Amino acid sequence: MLYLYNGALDVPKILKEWYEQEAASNYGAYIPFVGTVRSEDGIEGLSFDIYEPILESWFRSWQERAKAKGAVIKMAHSRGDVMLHESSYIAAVFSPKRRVALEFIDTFVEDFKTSAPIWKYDLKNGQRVYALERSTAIQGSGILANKIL
Amino acid sequence: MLYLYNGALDVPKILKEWYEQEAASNYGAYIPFVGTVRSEDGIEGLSFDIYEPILESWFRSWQERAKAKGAVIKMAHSRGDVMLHESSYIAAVFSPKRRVALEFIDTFVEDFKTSAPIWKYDLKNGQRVYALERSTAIQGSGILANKIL
Amino acid sequence: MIRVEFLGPIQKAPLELEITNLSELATLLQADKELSKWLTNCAVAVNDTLVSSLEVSLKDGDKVSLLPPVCGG
Amino acid sequence: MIRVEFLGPIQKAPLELEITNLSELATLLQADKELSKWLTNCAVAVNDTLVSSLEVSLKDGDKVSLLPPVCGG
Repeated sequence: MLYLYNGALDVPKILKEWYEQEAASNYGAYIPFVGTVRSEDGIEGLSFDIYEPILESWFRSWQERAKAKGAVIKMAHSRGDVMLHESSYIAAVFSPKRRVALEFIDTFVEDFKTSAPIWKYDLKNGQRVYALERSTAIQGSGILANKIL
Repeated sequence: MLYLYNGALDVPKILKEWYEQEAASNYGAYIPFVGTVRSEDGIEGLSFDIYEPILESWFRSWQERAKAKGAVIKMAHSRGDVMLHESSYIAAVFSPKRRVALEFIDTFVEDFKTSAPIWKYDLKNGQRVYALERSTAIQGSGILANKIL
Repeated sequence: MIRVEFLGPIQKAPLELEITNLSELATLLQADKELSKWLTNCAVAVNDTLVSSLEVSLKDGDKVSLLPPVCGG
Repeated sequence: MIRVEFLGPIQKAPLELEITNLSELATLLQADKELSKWLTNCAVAVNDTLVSSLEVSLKDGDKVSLLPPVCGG
């Protein structure tokens, strides 16, 4: 239930597939979150690097958290270039009742932003520029800068 | 941006249409909420009555709240019968940034549940039974029961 | 003439009444045994706008709607 | 031999080092002028599991990864 694609996501197709996958699972609420590349600061698009082994273990831990609440989580993300007004990210929660789904999608998306090992680059003037100022250091970062006694 | 349908919603089609409607609007976040009929207490489905004039004015007030935050809200709902595992409700928020969208979909859906003039009936043994115990009195209810001096 | 409509699950035909305010309507409806169970949990709209008190006067052609507890979704 | 990988935007080829713990790695990397700017905001994983302190011993074949600040979505 973690899907990685090269380039932009086919959002209608993915939303349809996920809806149909769970059509008979008796979930009352389905909440997708779709992230789309915005025109900002003259960028032509974004580009993404993903470190899959840690993304997969991070996602597995969220699947377990979802399961403990009777819910299911799915996620799709792009590798490489995604141009303006194309989409690079979908996360979705299914749960029996709405409160769990509404709270879960929020905490999932926020943790995704600060923990998932994905690096974003602006595509600008033909260059691929790391978006450092919009990035977040993973919790626990900096230990290699400790003074060694 | 309020769509009422007779019977179940075609969820993939609606999610696709809304996504495409805003494809060039430069929103970074799109969050639909999809409500699906669950098998519970032996029901065969649900049925809905809608009072459209007040639903429309309630929805317009939410469109204005969305606009004030730079967001857009869309909603679809079924009239009449919707059977098990079919969907009766979709609400969706588009906004430039994710926080507004995550918070807006939550407050919108909760207000919808307690304010939108829609009545739900269980379809059970061929009967249409008002779901009183799952319903919420609209804020300000009860004034006609006041003692008149 | 004021038209009074009962929405959703309230199984009652509309009324046409000669009244001038909501207090008069309350008095009339409270006398209706079948309706009185609905009054404590119904919201009231005048010409499709919800009102929060009985201090509302009515004029010829106005519409009053009773909205029982809701559950969309 | 320990393999050290630099992920995402850190433009540096992997290293193969004879070290036995993360403190030794810290000492080595702090001496690298080009890398030192990354160290304060990089997370560290050993065999693809994030670690939160330098009190980690390493054995032959282990992989250490440096993860700079992230921004998915």
